[in-house]
Amino acid sequence: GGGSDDDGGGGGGGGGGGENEASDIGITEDTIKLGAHYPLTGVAAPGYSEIPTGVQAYFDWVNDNGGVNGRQIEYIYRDDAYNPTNTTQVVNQLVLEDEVFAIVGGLGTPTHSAVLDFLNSEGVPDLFVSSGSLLWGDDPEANPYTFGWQTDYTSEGKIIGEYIAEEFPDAKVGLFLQDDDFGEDGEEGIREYIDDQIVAAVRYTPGNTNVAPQISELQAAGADFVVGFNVPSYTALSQLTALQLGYQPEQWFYSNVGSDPALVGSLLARFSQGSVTDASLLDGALTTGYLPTVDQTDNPWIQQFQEIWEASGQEGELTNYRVYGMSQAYTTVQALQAAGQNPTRDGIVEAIETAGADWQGPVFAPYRYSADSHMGTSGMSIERIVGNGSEEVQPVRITDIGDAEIEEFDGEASAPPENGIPDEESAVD
Amino acid sequence: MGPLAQPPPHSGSQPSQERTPTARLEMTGISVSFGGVAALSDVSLTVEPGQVHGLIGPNGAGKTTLFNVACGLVRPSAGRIVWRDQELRRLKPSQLSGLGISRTLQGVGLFAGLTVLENVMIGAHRHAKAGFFSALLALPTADKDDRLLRERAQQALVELGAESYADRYPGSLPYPVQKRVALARALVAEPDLLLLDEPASGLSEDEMHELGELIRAVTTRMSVLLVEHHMDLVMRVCDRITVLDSGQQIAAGTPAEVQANPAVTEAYLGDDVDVEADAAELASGGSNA
Amino acid sequence: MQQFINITLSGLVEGMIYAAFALALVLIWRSTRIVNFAQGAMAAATAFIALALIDAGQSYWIALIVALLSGFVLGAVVERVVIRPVEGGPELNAVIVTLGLFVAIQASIAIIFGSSFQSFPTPFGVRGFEIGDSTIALTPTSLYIIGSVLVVMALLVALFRFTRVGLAMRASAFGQEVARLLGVRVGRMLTLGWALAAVVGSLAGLLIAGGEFIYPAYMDSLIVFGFVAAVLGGLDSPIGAIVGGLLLGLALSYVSGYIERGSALVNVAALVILIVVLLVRPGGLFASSVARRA
Amino acid sequence: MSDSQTPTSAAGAATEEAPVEATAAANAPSAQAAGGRSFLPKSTLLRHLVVVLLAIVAAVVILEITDPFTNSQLAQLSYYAIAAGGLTVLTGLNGQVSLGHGALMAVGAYTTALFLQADEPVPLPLILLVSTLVATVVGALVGVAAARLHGPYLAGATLALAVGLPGLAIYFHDIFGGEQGMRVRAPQPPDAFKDFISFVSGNSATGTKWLAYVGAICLVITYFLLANLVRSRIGRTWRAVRDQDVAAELAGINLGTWRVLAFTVSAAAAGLAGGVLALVIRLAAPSGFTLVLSLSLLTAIVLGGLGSLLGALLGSALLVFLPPFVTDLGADFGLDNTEAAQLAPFVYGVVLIVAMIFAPAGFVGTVRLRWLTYRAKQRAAAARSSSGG
Amino acid sequence: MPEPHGSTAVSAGAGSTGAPGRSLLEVEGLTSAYGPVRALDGVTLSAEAGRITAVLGANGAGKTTLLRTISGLVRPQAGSVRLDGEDITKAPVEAMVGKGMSHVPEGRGVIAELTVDENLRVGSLFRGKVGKDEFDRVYDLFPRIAERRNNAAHTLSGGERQMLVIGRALLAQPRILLLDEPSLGLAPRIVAQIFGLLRQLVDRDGLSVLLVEQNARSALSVADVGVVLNLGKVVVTDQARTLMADEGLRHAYLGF
Ligand SMILES: Nc1ncnc2c1ncn2[C@@H]1O[C@H](COP(=O)(O)OP(=O)(O)OP(=O)(O)O)[C@@H](O)[C@H]1O
Ligand SMILES: Nc1ncnc2c1ncn2[C@@H]1O[C@H](COP(=O)(O)OP(=O)(O)OP(=O)(O)O)[C@@H](O)[C@H]1O
Ligand SMILES: CC(C)C[C@H](N)C(=O)O
Ligand SMILES: [Mg+2]
Ligand SMILES: [Mg+2]
Repeated sequence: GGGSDDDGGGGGGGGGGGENEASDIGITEDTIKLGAHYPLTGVAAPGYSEIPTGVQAYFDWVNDNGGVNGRQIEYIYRDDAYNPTNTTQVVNQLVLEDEVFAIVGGLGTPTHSAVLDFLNSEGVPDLFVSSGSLLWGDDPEANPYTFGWQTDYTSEGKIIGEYIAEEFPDAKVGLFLQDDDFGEDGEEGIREYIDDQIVAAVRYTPGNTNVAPQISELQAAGADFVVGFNVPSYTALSQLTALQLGYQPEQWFYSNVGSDPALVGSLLARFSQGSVTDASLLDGALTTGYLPTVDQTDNPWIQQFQEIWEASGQEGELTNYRVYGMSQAYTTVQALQAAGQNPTRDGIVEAIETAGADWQGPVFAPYRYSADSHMGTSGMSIERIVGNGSEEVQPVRITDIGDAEIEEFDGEASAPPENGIPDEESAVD
Repeated sequence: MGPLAQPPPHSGSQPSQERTPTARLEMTGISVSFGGVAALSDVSLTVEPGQVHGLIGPNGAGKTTLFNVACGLVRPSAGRIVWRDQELRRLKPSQLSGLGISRTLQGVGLFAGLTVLENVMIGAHRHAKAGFFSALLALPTADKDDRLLRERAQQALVELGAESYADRYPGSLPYPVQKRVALARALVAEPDLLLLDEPASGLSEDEMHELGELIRAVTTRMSVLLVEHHMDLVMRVCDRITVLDSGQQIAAGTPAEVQANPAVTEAYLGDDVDVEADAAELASGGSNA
Repeated sequence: MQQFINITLSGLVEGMIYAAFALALVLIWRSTRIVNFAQGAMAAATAFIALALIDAGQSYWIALIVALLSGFVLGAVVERVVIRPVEGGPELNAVIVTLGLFVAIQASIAIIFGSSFQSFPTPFGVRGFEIGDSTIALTPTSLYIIGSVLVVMALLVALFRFTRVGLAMRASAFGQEVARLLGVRVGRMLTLGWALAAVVGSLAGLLIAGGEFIYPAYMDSLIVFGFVAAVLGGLDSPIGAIVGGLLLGLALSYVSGYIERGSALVNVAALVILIVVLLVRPGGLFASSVARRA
Repeated sequence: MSDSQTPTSAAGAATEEAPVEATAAANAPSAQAAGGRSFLPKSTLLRHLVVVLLAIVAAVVILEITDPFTNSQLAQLSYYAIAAGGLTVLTGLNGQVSLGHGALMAVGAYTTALFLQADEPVPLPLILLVSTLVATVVGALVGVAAARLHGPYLAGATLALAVGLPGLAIYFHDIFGGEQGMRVRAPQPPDAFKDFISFVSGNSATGTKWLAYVGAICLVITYFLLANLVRSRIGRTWRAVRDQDVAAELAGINLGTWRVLAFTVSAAAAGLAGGVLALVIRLAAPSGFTLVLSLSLLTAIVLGGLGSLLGALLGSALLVFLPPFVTDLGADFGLDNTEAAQLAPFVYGVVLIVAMIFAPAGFVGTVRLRWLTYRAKQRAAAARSSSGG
Repeated sequence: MPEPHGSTAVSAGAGSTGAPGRSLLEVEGLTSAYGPVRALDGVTLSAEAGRITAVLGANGAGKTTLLRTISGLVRPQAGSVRLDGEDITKAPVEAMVGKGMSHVPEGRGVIAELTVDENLRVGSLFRGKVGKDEFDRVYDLFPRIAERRNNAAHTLSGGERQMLVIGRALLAQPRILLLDEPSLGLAPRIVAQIFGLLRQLVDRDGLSVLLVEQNARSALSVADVGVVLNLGKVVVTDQARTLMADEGLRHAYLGF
């Protein structure tokens, strides 16, 4: 029953239990139009271009099961080639020409920055940005329509820092950082806990493929514990370069973005054809997690997503990028449900602020959504890569930006609902 | 028959045409070498005001190189250039037209993407007054300036009988027409000294004759330094001649003196008997070089 | 000290890869006076072909040979079909055509092979050699790279300096009409030049791919550094390409290693080096004599 | 060219009075033919002002009859076209290839972003003017280095510029925001603008529309100034330097000065374009100024017709309108979004190739060549009939 | 068909092609145009073996176009070109030199970036391996360029370039030589030397020459036959001697 969500936000336009109406731009009696921008071509396309296929698969699934409040989701994603100029253009097109109800999951920090003001000044809900930058959530007053989704990089850094401080108090830590706000935010979080343990912080610029200078600096500084805030291809490069240099720190730790074991593992598998016979270079490396990964084949969410992926009939395997996309789509459906039978743009924002903190789903930790914060999920587990999979070494801990404490998350891991579609009750729980 | 034969119109709109030339070019002890090979060694010549000075010599003797020195395109390793009683040091080609010197290139060197008229207008570059900002804003001064340049250029084309080609592009014009345009471009600057590098190549005898008259005619306004391989033209128009061979000056004097000089005949003019023997010997594969 | 050695060695290896790519550019420049912006995309296409073979169970060497051969064919076809019609036309038109090719080929790769990361094997080890008890940043794979590039350079120098085909290629590049009048089969020479360049480019593509991820745009950054290396050396000189590549590789490695946050300055450094060199020698380090102007 | 002293042009297919094909579009004579029987005013200024007036009317009409998205596309078109206009002067008229104009746009964009950061920013026209000036200074410096370089060496140096200069923004991230860039707060439309729009069309004066107008105004001003230059002695001199540098030098033209001047002028245009870009996309970030941008500008001017401002405008329009068109077309044919997105670059690449093969002089150049050929034919026919068979 | 090559170096390879008088090159009804401009209008002429045929005419008469059409650089709109009976109208430019036809283009067609020596080698590429002595004989003929054999051709003076292209054409050992204004920019002594040499090769080895000259007087003095073009049409064909003597004709078409 759609009526139940009125108390979830009062945004539901024409509201209670009645007819479906074209309650706002992008909403008709039987459709909801959503838009997104991703790098589908160019240097950033590998990996990231898989995310919207996951989103699409999930929406298809929802549509096949009756849609949201009887409305089918029309999902349009456009290519920005990871170039903010293009992002502006395609988002203009989505908003002004396609007339989408909301943008969901727009990817990338510089790219999405370019449309942040536009979306907020036009009053277009800008949901669940695919990036861990603080920009999307920490200032709801400035950007009332924008919501983050994944764990921000500072919180991730804090959780990593605390873990190292407790478990490896004597480690000499080296940081391997992407030279942008991703690396910066992560570094800031880590330093809150282990500033004195850090012996070197080196930075690489994406596109510059020779990281030997950086790795040898870590080596020279005597770092025996390396934490990387880097993208996946630089995980591979850093491993390869360390191998070249005979550099063997006791422990590698890659942030969530850079550690896709399935992906990096495939690289290492190739080496076994050469004279390197190690089963896996990454074996034993630590990483963080806020979502289940495809290697966890007995995770019920992964099983559910697998089923959804296969049902969608798209090419390719289920990958972690697709899991990421499906999870975002899941949250989106939760938000749409919360917005009521006849959602409005303002209504959905209010609904997320009111109900979002209680949503459950594939993400491990609760969202921080409220009127004061639009930050996404708050916590991460720490995992060890074993073979092509991973095992948990520290359960989910949650925190927030600034000097918020880190606490253990005492909630239960949620199980997917029947059908994999959030039941509306969960929204108002 | 050709338009070159027309006497140059001394139109009143160009007052500078009436003055008598006074400028003298003196080159003394010029030496140039390219990677060890001496192209010019210790060459001197003086072009007197209002005179036509011929520069002849076998191919590769260094004539064009000497021109290049006079134009600042090649820097000599030794020697002095004095122009209007002032030594030209560190001469740059672009200063040339400001100094009142114009030069044609061996070949034609026209601007393929400019009409004939525009080509000649470029030659009048130094007479332009309106600057960048009046052009940027299309101020009337720029228009007026351009009109003046255009008139000058048209006049020069008329003088050389090429006015009917004014709005054509040079690429497709017959070679002699192109040469005339190139000459017009050099003359429109109203130089005191004109350097002509093989102006007659590719011309028929009649046209060459007309060219000769034109060269004589311009001496009322300027002096001319002429490189040419057509001896009848050279002998007809030159007041003095310098002969180069392998970068050395081997003779100098009036046309008659030079013509009578056996060294010149030997090195440059040649005579039939010699040549036949030469060719016969070469063709039979013999060698003495 | 060890850090210095490692930074130097890794710069050398990186430089050799630039050099390989620069060699391909030099080859096309020498044979057709065109700068081929599609070089990287063409190389990437052959790398994907090689990968498909490897995935189908073929050995690296078979895949390498097939990739080089397909590079040859690709280069020849490209020249015949799309470059030929613009040859002899305005210089920029050929540049635009190669840009168009670059975009179209890259898109085709994405359409055919997908645009995800795929890892590419290397036939030799990727572990640095050990000297005493320290490891240096030189691996069997780097030796393979250095060796291959030097061999290619030697072959190119020999081709241009000692063979009749080399002379015919240069004549065709510099004076098409004259060469034709002299009986040189200019069309064939141009095609051959492109085909050979595509082979060299393809080799560069496979060398850089070894042990890393490939994806349709993986050669993009190499276009810039390969081109800069070629220009540094003087576009006409194969030896210049090697020297330019090494110089650039080393310099960038030092900048990245010894300047705080130097990695961000790498592109800037490439610009500065190039400008400084060109200001002193506008035709590159190994430029032939300055043209006579009049 | 194999022989610098070749007397006759080897241009194979040149028609009787067409200039070299490469720059066919550029070579509209600067001097009005003597007896020009034109109904347009004789004064260049008046003539160009008439065109400006028509352009303004056209711009208002177009912006008011099109939908908001098209408005935003037109805003995008304006900054491409401004930059392309400057580049076509440099490359088409003066023969210097620049693969680095994206970097000069970045200079303008960052300047605008910096000035708009202030709490009380100075008026927009002033900001854009300063952006133009800063880019002009940088352009002049680059031009000094570039003036000595030719062909691929110039291409290489400017290519390095394209990737190098934005690198500075990453290095000095405290000032320029690093990879993430600087967000730009686009100024709000002034009230006068709102009144104007409601007076003209009754449409609502949105931020998007305001930016489209800002872009259009900048575009018209830029093209007016550039057209003045092109038609003047300055343009003529640039073309002379391009065609035959030695002869130009002997005519008293200092090659270096004129090359630097051309670079500076086109850098000014690029700077203004960058400022407009920053306003329109509301961001100045390195990833907005990749090599792709510089190369796109080059393709735009060649495709449109090298050296022609109209060509630059048309080429820019292709850049703006073709990719979304193809993507939508692909989607209409049932491709999924990813496939449709990959189709756009493919089609774009193919269009470039095909255009160069079949219209080597670009759009405007091809039309002009056709026209000249036609006229020459007429003239030849007339000559034949008058000379009597 | 491959040609026999003469044993002497700087000599035509066509000693065997038969007696003077047989026409080696036949041009019939040749019409060529650049866009709307018709440069050749139904030109018919023949060049006989062992003869020098001079093509004369005012500027723009179409002389250069004639040579370019014969060697295939310009494709005719109508008409045919036959070499020794074989129709070569549509043969590719590259094939001409193999058939025994060498074309020295107007304007010093050196390949500027190659050295003098390389320029010569390119000229002999099609013949396979060519002995060093043949090169030496070209250098003997033109000592000026011998001194510069390892210099890039762009450093040469105008006349030196002309020597280089003529020497290069001779290295191809042609049966018929098409020369476009060979005297352009050459010192009188060299002009005389080259014309003398041509005469020699023609008389002794049966080389045929199609000589285009602006300088009609000197061309007629060396030629056997003269063909006068005007506005793309042949106006007169006659013995050189006769043309020389015809004052009216000289004034009307030859400019002297
Ligand atoms: N830049 C250069 N590098 C090397 N050698 C050069 C250069 N310029 C000229 N030379 C040489 O210097 C000599 C003189 O050349 P120059 O062009 O002055 O001769 P010239 O007298 O004009 O001959 P011509 O009558 O054939 O035009 C020639 O042998 C030429 O090869
Ligand atoms: N590339 C070209 N494009 C257009 N027209 C041309 C071209 N080349 C020659 N023409 C024209 O064709 C006609 C014949 O030219 P051609 O060069 O054959 O004459 P020519 O007898 O060799 O003259 P010259 O004595 O000047 O060398 C002339 O009217 C010329 O303007
Ligand atoms: C997680 C990723 C999709 C985000 C990306 N690395 C960015 O911050 O730009
Ligand atoms: Mg000379
Ligand atoms: Mg001719």
